Amino acid sequence: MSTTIVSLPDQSTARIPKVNFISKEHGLLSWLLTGDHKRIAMLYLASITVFFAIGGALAGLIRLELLTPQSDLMATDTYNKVFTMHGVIMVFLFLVPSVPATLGNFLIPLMIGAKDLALPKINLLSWYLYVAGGIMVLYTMAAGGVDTGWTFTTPLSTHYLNTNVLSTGIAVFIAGFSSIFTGLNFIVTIHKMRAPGMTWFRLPLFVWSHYAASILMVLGTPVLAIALVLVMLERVMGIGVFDAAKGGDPILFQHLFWFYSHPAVYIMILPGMGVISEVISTFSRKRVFGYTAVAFSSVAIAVFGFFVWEHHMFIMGVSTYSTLVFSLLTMLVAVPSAIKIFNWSFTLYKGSITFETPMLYAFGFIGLFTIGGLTGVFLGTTGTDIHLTETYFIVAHFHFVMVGGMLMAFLSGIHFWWPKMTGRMYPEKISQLAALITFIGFNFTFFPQFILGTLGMPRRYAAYPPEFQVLNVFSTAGATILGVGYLLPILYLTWSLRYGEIAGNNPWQATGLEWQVQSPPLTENFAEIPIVDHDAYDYDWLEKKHEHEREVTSV
Amino acid sequence: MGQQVDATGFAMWLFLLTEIMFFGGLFTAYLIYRNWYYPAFVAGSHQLDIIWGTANTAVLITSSFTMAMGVWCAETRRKGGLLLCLCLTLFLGLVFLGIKSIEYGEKIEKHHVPGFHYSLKSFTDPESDPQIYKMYHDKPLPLDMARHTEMYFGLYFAMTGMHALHMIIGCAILVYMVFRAQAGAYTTGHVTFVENFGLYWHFVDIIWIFLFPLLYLISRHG
Amino acid sequence: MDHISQVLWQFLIKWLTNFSLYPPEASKIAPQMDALYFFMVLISLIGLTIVILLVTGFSILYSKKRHPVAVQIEGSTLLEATWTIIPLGLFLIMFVWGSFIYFRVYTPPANAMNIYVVGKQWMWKAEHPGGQHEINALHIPTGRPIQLTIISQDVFHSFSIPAFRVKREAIPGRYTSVWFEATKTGTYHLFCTQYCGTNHSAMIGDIVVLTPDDYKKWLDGSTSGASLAQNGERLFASLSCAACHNGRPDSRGPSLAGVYGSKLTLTSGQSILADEAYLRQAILNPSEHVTQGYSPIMPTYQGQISEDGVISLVEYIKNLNSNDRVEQTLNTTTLLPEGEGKAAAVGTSAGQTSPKQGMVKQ
Amino acid sequence: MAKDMQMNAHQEHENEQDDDRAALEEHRHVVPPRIYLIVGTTLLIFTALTVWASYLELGVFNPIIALFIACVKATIVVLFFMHVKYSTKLTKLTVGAGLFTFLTLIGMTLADYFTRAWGRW
Repeated sequence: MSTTIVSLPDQSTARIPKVNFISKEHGLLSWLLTGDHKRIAMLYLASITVFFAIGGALAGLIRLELLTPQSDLMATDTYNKVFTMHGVIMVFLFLVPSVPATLGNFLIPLMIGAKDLALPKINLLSWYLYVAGGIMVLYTMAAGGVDTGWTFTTPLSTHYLNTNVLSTGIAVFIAGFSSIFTGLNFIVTIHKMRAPGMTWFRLPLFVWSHYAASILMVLGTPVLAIALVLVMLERVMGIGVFDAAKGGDPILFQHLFWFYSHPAVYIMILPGMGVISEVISTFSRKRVFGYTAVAFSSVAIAVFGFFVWEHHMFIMGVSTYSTLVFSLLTMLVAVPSAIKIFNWSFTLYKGSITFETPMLYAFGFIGLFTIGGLTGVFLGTTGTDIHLTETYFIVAHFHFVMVGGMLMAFLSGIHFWWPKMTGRMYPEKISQLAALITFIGFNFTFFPQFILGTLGMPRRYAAYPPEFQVLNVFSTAGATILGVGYLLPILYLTWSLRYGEIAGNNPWQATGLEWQVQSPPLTENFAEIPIVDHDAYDYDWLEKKHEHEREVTSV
Repeated sequence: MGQQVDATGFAMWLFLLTEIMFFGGLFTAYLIYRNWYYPAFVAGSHQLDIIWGTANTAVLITSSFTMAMGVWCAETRRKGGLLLCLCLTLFLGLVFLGIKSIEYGEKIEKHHVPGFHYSLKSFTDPESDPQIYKMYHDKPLPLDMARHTEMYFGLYFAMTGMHALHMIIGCAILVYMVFRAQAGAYTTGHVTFVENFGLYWHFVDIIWIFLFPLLYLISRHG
Repeated sequence: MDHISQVLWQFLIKWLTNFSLYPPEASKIAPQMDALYFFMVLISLIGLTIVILLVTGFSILYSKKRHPVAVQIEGSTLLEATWTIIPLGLFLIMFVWGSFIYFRVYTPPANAMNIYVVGKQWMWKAEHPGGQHEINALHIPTGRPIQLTIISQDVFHSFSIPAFRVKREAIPGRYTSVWFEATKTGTYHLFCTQYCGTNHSAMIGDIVVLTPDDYKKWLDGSTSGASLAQNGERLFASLSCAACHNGRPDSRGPSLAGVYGSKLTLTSGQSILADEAYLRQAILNPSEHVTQGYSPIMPTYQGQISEDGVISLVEYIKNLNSNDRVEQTLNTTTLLPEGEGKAAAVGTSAGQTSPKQGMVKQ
Repeated sequence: MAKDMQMNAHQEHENEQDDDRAALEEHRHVVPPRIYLIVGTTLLIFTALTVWASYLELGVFNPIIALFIACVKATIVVLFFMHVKYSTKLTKLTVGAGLFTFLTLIGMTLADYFTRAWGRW
């Protein structure tokens, strides 16, 4: 019995379909003016890769600086600018759009049996807004950077810095609208464009989790926008809303900022959870354990996600009584994540598991996200939060969730749908190696930071007491390994664009509608709108379909 | 179910949700500071001209009415009526902006724009402002409270400014629509655009419906 | 090769000598917080182990080689209920336990010794009641609850002592407080943990915990003359506060003797506890804090007194038990030539220098 | 739900033929101008009412009345001018979700501000 489910067409005769969304039209303009969700997804993929590389390079600089206790590689204000730009780029230009704008954009219409998103022009507009935001960020960097931290804490950002706060604010504002339009488009598409027979409970979980994330994008992002507008007005006019000297309350900014930025972490992680559901089901040949529970836990995370933002402010002098409420609600929002983890684990039970690269990344996700999620409870508990917040513990926690969780999910998804997007396979062996390197490098980088944080090392420090050096050296060493882990996929995926094996329609024998069409798909996705008569992850249905096809061809 | 709301209409509603949340941040700030600095907010509010404010509310409500009529004209394929309604809406929108700019002008004259040589004179010494003193006989505010009127005007400019910005965008789209309507674009059954714009315009009206009592009508009794 | 091994050797030595998993427990609250922390670590480890066992176990048992055909299972309400309710229960335990600790850390006991801390870019200034000032250091005795009343002069800072497991943000324009009782002598780290600009990472210092005897010696050795309250008294006189707040039956302001810790009713009908934060607000924004029965005639001192000045005044008012000395100062200020007392209260520039002079004199 | 599906399928075909689409749009509920006129007049009357009420000395009820009237006006606009009264459940749900999140933002932020003094008297 083979240990793989990969079924590729005969390489000597197989060809990439002549007519597909890539070959349909040629020339730069045909890409820049396209309304095709798949082309826009490719545009997004290219642009977020650029920003991920920039953000990653900045992360490398941070780790290099922290190799020694003194601030010797760069001056403290340079260091401050570097970590600020790292945060701004990674959060607003990479994590928020990563899975939704690339994989979500590419797959949601395919998965629900639609020809495109509901509003193709708005989709293109959101890419242009993203690029505009990105260019503003690049301008900020060229003009000398900004050192507010990605959290724009007032009154530091409003009155005490004369770096490029305005241009960064505008950049984030614009990128925020890009995210709003993506979310809006998804919600409308999922409501209005499902193929006949594609009921809500036949939707793949990937679609459910994107739906939940989209709600957060639409309702949360504008609050960040207004908070930034007020920061800019404060800087330009001095309207006093966040200025203690004029009677304003700087904590109000924290409320408005975290009202978005806490749900934002769910915007980042929910689409990743959707990827994991697809991958685990496919490579264990089994329906996701407790489909409804996983679907509703996404929605529960989205809803509860709006009620917990104050847990970022427990030590900031907010009312002790309101911290009780917010801490309790934080405990509640942790539960749906726990449900998901166990449901994924039990999806493996009595499955028939193979270990291709996407599955390896998914395993990485489960392990790292479990750690990330559990350490989140440390920070949501008011008592331990006092000691652990604002230290490297929190840095480690959100990197476990965002990098260990989200980035693993992103890479898992990219590998999983790469054959669908490009029509070619990535090289399996080297990519498995890359997954392993990433996992090891990641743990080396961020696990020591939990101990550093418990020991009390504050975040955003360019220089630190010498007794923390050993663990920092470990962390920097790990970051080097991690860097290799991220560089490899960029290289071999680019290589595979030309030299990869022809994938055929359904190399993974997966059940989603996207796998039943040619790779890469037609511009209009489906030659004929499918009529859906089976649940998601119905492997019996796939088996019967294959049998039917064999009969037809043999006759 | 009865009605078929098409995708763009639904999208427009979702966009309006983001707008609600956008203004939500401003309303939150307003409520907190009004609660903290009530006397300053009363004194600041007295500086606003209730005639202009009421007139503007009426203008905007009327423009909402003409816009609704415009949608009806489009639905019933009345080209002339649609053109008239759109032009009226545009005109009323511009009247609103005109009145708003007169009000802003007054504030600039009196140095009530935060951050730009803000003057406390009207609040620490209300009798120096006889026109308003005549109406409300405000007691002079202690200096510390008077300073917080700057917060009131900060919020006033942020809230009405954001609202006016939405009006300006609306007027620009109206101009475009007038030209398209003249070419007969919306009276052949394709009313979606007009309808969606109507939703936007009414939403801007709703924001004003709240801004008016919150900013103009704080304790008007003398 | 030789070189590398030496580096590695040093590295190992460093690792072995400095390695610890958590900072020293030097306060009363630290073991309590650590108990919760290790409880949570334990639960996390159990949870993580279960997940790892499930994933690897199933991966081995049901790999395609061993288990070529998957068995389709819909789900199990019982199992799902189990892993909803058990984590929820555990999280709720953590919530309740954590909330107790949180309330303890941020509710100072009544008998705590109060030290004021002012944060500014990029230093910490601590002011002991006796008037001893320290920059980027804090000397405290063991065995005595100590309350820190913290404020920032500019941006957010955060006063963090990992060894005590306490941390509190310094907020511009508002007092916050935290308390602890040190148990072990020694020198511990003080960090600013809220990012506050260019030299954020230089805003560090030492917490020096002394035995009560040593602390007394240190206090005596570093006294700079006037205590905070004495300073406050001087400021009180120079700002002519006593002209109204003198306890006479016909005075225009309420008597301040014994006001600290009492419950006041304001003109707005609101009842409020006169603590440090209230006293500060009443000096800077008096019209919002007028005691019932008085009219809002007090001028604001915002921008005229430095944070240190406010602290001295607050400390003075806190310790004011009778109006006898107020009467005295009242008599002396009336003897003073007209201008001097007033100058501080009126002109901003004059007002800003005058309290500082008061500080220099001590 | 199934009906919804059919409609969507229906709509897909619509895209191809313009006239069909126009015909579909004809089916939408057309609100007669009479109602618009009544609504517009009501709104103007309420505006006058709220201005008049603000001149009365009602203490704590002044802002309550002002906000109540504003809410009534807004509801009327949403229901009639914006056709929500005649719209699908989905639209109603959308409006409800927006309102809910809006109130969450305001309510839970204010919860912090109003309880800061608790336990300190």
